[in-house]
Amino acid sequence: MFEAIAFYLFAFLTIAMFFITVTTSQALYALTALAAGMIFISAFFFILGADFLGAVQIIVYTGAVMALYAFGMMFFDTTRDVKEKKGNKYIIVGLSTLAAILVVVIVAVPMVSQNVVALYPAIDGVGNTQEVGLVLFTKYLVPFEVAAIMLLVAMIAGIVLAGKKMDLSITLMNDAAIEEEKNKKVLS
Amino acid sequence: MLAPINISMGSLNVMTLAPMLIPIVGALLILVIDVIKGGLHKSLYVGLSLLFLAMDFFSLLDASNLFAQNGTILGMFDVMLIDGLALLAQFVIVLASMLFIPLALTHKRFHEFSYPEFFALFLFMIAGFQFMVATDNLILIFVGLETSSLALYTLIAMHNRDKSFEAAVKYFTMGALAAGFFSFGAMIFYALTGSIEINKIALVLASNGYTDIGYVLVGTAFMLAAFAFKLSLIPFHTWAPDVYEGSSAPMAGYMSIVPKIAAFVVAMRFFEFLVHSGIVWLDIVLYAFVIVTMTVANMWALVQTDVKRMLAYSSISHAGFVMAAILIGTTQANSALFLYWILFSFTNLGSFSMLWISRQKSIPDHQMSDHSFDKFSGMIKTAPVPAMIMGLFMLSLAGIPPFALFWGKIYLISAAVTSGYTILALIMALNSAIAGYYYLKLIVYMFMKEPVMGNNGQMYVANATLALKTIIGIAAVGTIFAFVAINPLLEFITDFVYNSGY
Amino acid sequence: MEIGLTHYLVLSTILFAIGLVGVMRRKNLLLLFFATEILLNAVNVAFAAISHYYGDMTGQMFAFFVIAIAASEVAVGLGLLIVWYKRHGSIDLDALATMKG
Amino acid sequence: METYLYIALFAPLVGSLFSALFTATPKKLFTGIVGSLLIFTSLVSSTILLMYILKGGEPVHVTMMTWMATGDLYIPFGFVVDQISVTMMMVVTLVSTVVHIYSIGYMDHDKGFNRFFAWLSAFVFSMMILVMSDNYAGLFIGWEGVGLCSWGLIGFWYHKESATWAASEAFIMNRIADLGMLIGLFLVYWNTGTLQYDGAFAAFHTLDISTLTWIGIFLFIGAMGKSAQFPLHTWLADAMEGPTPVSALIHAATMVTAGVYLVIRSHELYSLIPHVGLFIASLGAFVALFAASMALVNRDMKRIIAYSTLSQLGYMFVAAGLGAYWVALFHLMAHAFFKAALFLGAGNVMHAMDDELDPFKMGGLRKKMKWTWIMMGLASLALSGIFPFAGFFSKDAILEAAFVGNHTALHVMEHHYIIYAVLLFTAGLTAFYSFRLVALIFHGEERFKLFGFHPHEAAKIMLLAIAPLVILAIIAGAFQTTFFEMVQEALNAVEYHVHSQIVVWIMTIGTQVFAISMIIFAYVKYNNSRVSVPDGTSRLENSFIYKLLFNQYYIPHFYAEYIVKPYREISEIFWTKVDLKIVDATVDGIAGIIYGTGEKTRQMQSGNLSTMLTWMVAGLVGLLSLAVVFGLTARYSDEILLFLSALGV
Amino acid sequence: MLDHILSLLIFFPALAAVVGFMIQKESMRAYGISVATIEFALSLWLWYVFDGNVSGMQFMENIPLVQSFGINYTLGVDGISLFIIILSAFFTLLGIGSLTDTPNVKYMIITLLFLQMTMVGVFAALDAIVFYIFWELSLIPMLYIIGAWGGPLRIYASVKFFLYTFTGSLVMLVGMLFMAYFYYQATGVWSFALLDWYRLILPQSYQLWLFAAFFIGFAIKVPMFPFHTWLPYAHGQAPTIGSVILAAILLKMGTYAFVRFSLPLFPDASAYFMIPIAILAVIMVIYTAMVAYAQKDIKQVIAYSSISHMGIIILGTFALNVEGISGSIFLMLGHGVVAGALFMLVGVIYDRRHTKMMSEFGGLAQVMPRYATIFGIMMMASVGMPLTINFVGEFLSLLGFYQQSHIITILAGVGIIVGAIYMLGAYKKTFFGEVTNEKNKNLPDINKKELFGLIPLVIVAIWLGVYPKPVLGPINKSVESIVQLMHNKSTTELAKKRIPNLVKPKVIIIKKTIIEEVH
Repeated sequence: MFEAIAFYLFAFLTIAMFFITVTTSQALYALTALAAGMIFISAFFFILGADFLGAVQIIVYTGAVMALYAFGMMFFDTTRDVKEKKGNKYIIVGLSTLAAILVVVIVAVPMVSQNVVALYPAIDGVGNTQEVGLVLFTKYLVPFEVAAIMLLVAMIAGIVLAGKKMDLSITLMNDAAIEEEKNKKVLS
Repeated sequence: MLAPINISMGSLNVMTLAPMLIPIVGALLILVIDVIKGGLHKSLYVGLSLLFLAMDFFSLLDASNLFAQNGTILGMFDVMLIDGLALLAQFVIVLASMLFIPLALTHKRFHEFSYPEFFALFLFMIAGFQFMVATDNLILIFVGLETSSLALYTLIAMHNRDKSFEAAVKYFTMGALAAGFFSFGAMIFYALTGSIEINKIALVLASNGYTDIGYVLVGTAFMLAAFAFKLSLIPFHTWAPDVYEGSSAPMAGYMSIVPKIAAFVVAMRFFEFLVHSGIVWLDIVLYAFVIVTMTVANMWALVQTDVKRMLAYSSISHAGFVMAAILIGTTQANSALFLYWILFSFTNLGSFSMLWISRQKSIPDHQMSDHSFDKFSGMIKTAPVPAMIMGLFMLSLAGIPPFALFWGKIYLISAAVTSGYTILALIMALNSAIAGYYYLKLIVYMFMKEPVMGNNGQMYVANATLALKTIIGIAAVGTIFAFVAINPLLEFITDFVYNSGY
Repeated sequence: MEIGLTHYLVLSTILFAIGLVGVMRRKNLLLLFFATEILLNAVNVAFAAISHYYGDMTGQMFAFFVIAIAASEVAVGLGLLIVWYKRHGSIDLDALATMKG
Repeated sequence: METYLYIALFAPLVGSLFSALFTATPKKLFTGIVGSLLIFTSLVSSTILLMYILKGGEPVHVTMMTWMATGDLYIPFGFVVDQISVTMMMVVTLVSTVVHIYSIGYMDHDKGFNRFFAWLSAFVFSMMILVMSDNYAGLFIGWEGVGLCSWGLIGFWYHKESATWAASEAFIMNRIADLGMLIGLFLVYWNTGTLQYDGAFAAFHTLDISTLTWIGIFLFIGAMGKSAQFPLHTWLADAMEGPTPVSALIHAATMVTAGVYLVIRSHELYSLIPHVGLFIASLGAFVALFAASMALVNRDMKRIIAYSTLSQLGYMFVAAGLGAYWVALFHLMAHAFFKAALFLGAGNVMHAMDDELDPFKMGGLRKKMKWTWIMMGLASLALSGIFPFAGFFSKDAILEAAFVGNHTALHVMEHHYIIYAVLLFTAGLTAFYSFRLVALIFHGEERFKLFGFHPHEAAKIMLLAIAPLVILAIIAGAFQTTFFEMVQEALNAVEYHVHSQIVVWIMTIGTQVFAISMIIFAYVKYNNSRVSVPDGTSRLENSFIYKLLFNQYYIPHFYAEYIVKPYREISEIFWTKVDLKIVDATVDGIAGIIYGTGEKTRQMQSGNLSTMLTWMVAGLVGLLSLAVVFGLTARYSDEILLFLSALGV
Repeated sequence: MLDHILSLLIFFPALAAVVGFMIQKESMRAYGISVATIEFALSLWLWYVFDGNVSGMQFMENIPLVQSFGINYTLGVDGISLFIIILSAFFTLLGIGSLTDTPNVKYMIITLLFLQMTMVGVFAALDAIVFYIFWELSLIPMLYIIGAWGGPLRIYASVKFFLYTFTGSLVMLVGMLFMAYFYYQATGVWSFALLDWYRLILPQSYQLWLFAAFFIGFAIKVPMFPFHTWLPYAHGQAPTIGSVILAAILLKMGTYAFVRFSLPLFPDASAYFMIPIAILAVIMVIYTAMVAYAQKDIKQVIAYSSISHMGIIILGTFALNVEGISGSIFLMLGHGVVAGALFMLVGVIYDRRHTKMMSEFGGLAQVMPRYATIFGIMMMASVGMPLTINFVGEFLSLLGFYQQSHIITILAGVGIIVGAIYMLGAYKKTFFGEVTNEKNKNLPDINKKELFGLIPLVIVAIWLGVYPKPVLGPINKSVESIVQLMHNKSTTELAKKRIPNLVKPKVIIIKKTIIEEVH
């Protein structure tokens, strides 16, 4: 019973928050609603016993991602009202409703097949974090490492793109201009 | 409490990681070199990248020897999967990359190549692709895909002009949406089967006889959407022309080959068992994808005014053409896919390289865009050899025998014929005719029109250096003399594909 | 009332649909990125639920990697936005239409 | 004898090629002389062959080489000199020699002197092939060859629009008939397996009547074209645009008789199908009358003679059609002599009158051109069939044949009184128009003075050249018996015996009286001072009949209006409407649709990111909808089937 | 050397073309002539060593190309292809020799040499894919020739030419792939070798579809009505040399392919489609002749006349008997010589006046008598005058088809009438009459360079008209074997009836028995 109440409560809250995120014309509201929605989602994780995931969700999203976005918003000066797409709103709403309904139609039908075997069963009496660690560093070691590389790539990308390196475009400059800049030691 | 886990290194088959690790190491090395001493010339990085790719290539050779002897190799807790498809795809990826990277050594200077990060990201991207094809675990596929995509977005943006940013943003945004599709699709299949490994999914689905067909279809729909984005199938293709136009020519050529072969391999792994499970819906949908993509992309290519954009649409059309192999799903078709793509990579990289060596920094008034058709008018009079090479690539793309792509085409059409897809075969053939028109358009401009006043032909080779010329030479030779290589190539590919069970 | 897997799947779907709405209607690139985050989060809910009901850790792993991917995307996406913003002083995507046809 | 055969055949070719070498150079007298000499050589050889045959020698048959051989088909260049061909060879070479020599004088001042002899000799060569070939294919070579030369010679003065037009008309009309002939050849081949005369003739006896009828009809269509039978006759009159020697040789003596020759040559065929023969005879009789009627009022000297040729060809066909092949051949020969003489005489007149053709503008020329007058008079008498000239013997035989009627092969005796009557009437008309012409030209007032002409007698060489023809026209009748004996065997010839001797006398004398009275009538009407150049005002000229005849029954008009013009218009429509607007437009249309679709739908690529994302979502939704439809169908397939079966599907 | 003479014939010009890039511009013509002469001499030598009494393939070469897919580089000639190969060498030589003041003559000659490679390749290929390769490759040089040296509409014309034929041949390619697949099904081995395919007997329903697929490819090339509209444009815009080669050789590829592929591979379908195709052929003959008559441009007249003549060739081919097929092959040669010569002749006045409108001319016979003579000879050859080359072919073609259908042959025979109409009409407009146009008064007569190209053609046109045996003999041998093969392979009643069995006794005897029965 408690579970049901919690589910519906958080479901309502998440949907509401995300709805605000995509509909509000105030960027700040959107950001705040998104952050709130993320936290509510972590609540589901806790309900579902995925404690580690819940923690990661809060740390990564609200801690890192939202901070980045907030930083970005300051940079972009998005406090003013956001213009929205005119005209074909019906297409958008129609398409998404249709998509939702279609999926729900099928998803709401209970799955018939019951022979799902857990490949990596949760072990009784072991904390979620430990379980995660166990699977993550055996089976998913390679993906984990690749994810690390992915983050490295993202970091380099972020630095390259947002840093000074992109301020002058060698692509657009002719040879003389490049030489000039080179002498100023701006370019490598 | 958890019992300690004992894992023997031998059972891990760490060697399966070697082909991916090599470029990663290379990338890290480049980063380190840059940290130690900045401002080094790009040729150093080109050289290093080439060397690492060569090593990668040799490790692949090694792996393929193993495969030829022992069959499919699993490694790293069965996450890594080195089978024929993985090897073939990696060969294509690495070879195309080796052909691509010397194109950085242009005569004029361009932004991206001036920074070592470019080469590091490039190598990371290759590793990402390699991971993507060398596994049947959806997580690793996803992570590999994102690694390479994120790197690719950056590489595109690093060309550093408005259009390239626009391209990168578009690609990025749509990629994020596609990532959502992918994860949703994976979720459905996970919900259905409790597994995220393709072969296990296939096993479970087969064992319960596809009872939850609705779920399967929804999951397939999402997966299809995700791959259709990557493979630029209509209507998920909209990024392709803009991104090709926005990025530098060699990057566009590269994008038309490498990400797609990776996606094709994954699609092959994912859809093949579904195709064979007799889901009529999938047949219909794939059929529609193939025909619409081929035909409509061709129609759009007809009306382009810029060569690069035309080539972008033509690449879409080629992807649709090759998608037929997934639909047909026989060994012959799958072999044809690889054959086609290998031949396509030579030709397409060649043609994009030809655009690259004629790239100007400032566009004269009469020219509407970077590579508008009129730029090439009368090229035969002012720069005969480049014109002929360009013409050669166009003919090959159009499927004129005996140039490279013709062989891929007939083998693929033959696969359609063999499997009873008569109408498909005809449509594929007729599409080549439509395609003939726009390839011909460039030839018409180059060979049959008068050159623009004051054009001495220097423009067409302004960017050329020995390295670029070599690459173009290799591509041209590969295009012309493809018929010599078809037989060994075909035997090799068929062997690999067949032994991987596809 | 028992909350089953289906409830979570439906919730996930609804959230996903909200994300799709956002993706389609947002003109501001930053807010558009928000919508893509919603998409991924929606999936994560479902993964965690399936993982829970099947007693299988794989779902959580997937969700974990999805979070990682989302984070990386933010980094690259913001990087791109910054470059664009530096040039154009706007992150309205209507400005991103120089190439067409 | 083979040597003589080859000499007779190839001497003209050599002459032609020799002259052809100088076509682009100014006039060289020696081309004419060499050409004439070579033709004369041919004549001599032919004469030797004739003597040989007359002496009862076996026909000379040679096969020079293979022409076409494929499958079962074998066509050699084979030549045969037998009674029939040697007669034709004699006619051809003799008239040719005369015309060649005459032409040296006639074409004296012409720029195209050398070219003329090249064409003329080429014609003789073609004609020789035609008559000497031992198979239908060879005959066809000559057949087309003479057509070609006729084209070249009618259009000899190519700067004249009328001449070139007439040349094309002649060629095309002949082509129409040639198609019939070609089909005839195909029929012969596929039914007999050969095109050789002897083989085919032997096989004809095994064929059924309907096949033979078709063969006979198609071959005769060929003959109709060459011999200008109705309705393909219009070209002959127009062909008079050519130089007069050409008219004499080709359009009077030789080429036009090729059709008759074909029927005679195929007598083994036609004797098997008398009903076709009867048709040929009827057509011949019709043409005889028809052409003669047009000659009555015409005001063009050459055309009058041309119509008379046409008329005489009709006579020949009557004979040939009724199975009197030897008579036809004999008349052919006789006609060649007097008609050529007549034409050459007309040539003299034209020479004298600066190419004036209207006899009404002449008159009284007998003083200036005595010899020409005599010769033309004699030839006209021969043409009119007055005893004892050649025409009497040959024409009389035809009349008798028509009267008696005979088909040797089937031993059927039929009397064709209608044909006889028509021919008899025509004989009278012939006499009238012949002497109308003579009277208008040579007698009466010297009207030419009004038009400022200064006529003079023709050159000696021309007169001398005509002389042999005139002599032959006079005496040829004497050879009737010899001729009959020669061809008797080859043509299954029989003499025609009217049972009652009295009837014979009545017929002969009656005919003579009729002809002579017509001559006198002609003189009465035209040998007086009242004759003047018609100006279209007289009552006669405005009568319906006169107009009808003068306009050649409006047939050329009909052809121009209802065949030539529609053909041109339809061609135009085919090109501008069908080819460009339908066939080509369809092709371009398909390309246009593809291109247009691309042009229209490219707006999908608006470049706007929102739209692009929407497209992706739309794609997904599309896939999902399909999936749902399909999924539901699959899930509830049992129920749906039940439902459908309940509906009775 | 004899073992590889065909490869030599194919690749010698290509090699020479590549070398040609190094040759200096002024020397290029001499170089081109020498190469073409060598090639022509080689082809004549091929004729010399060719054994006319053998009906099968000679000088076969076989190198595996894609073994696992059954593609082999197989070459060979028989009586059918031998002479077309010689003709193509001949025309290349004449074409290069008579090139007048062409701009960029170097590229023109190089292109021509490449074109020659493809032409010889098409006729020598005995493997479907190799055939296809050369077939498609031949489009490219022609595209370039039309597109680069053509008239004002040259780009439209060349692209139309290319795309049209390309589309058709792609359908044909699908047909080939099906054929290979059926062979694979029957034998378990992939093969594209024609001689292997000859042994395959297909059910009629398959044959019909495959025939249709091949037909589209060939019919567009021929070009048959209603696929012909590219041709007038191509000819109208092409430079003289392009038209010459196009008419003389390239069009023959289509008809040759009918004989080489359609007939022996699908005898039942050939018999089945005989009448519809013959009707198309009749339409080609009459309709295009009428269209030709309506033309104002003398080159268009000849272009349409080509279509008309191709109609007769098609008719002969589908007579399905020895006479018809031999005739059609001979007519291919004949039409090649004659149409080639006529296009060259048109080129002569075009060079002088830069117009091809007949209204601009008139009376040329006075100004240019030699030219008028040669034109006249060729015109007469074109209308099928006996003792010229065309007559032999037309006669045999029509003769052959007469066995199959009387009415259609008669209709097709109308071609000799309408052919004469437009030809004489054009000749009259151009050469006869007074010289009305001031510009024509002082036109120089034909010069030596032009005579170099034309005189040999005149000689050939007459020589083969008078004495076709040296050519007709070998053709006949090979055709007989094809007809016999078709008869043996055919399965349906209809085909057995329409395709004669050469071993059986002659027709005449059957006729006799009928007569005897009647009596």
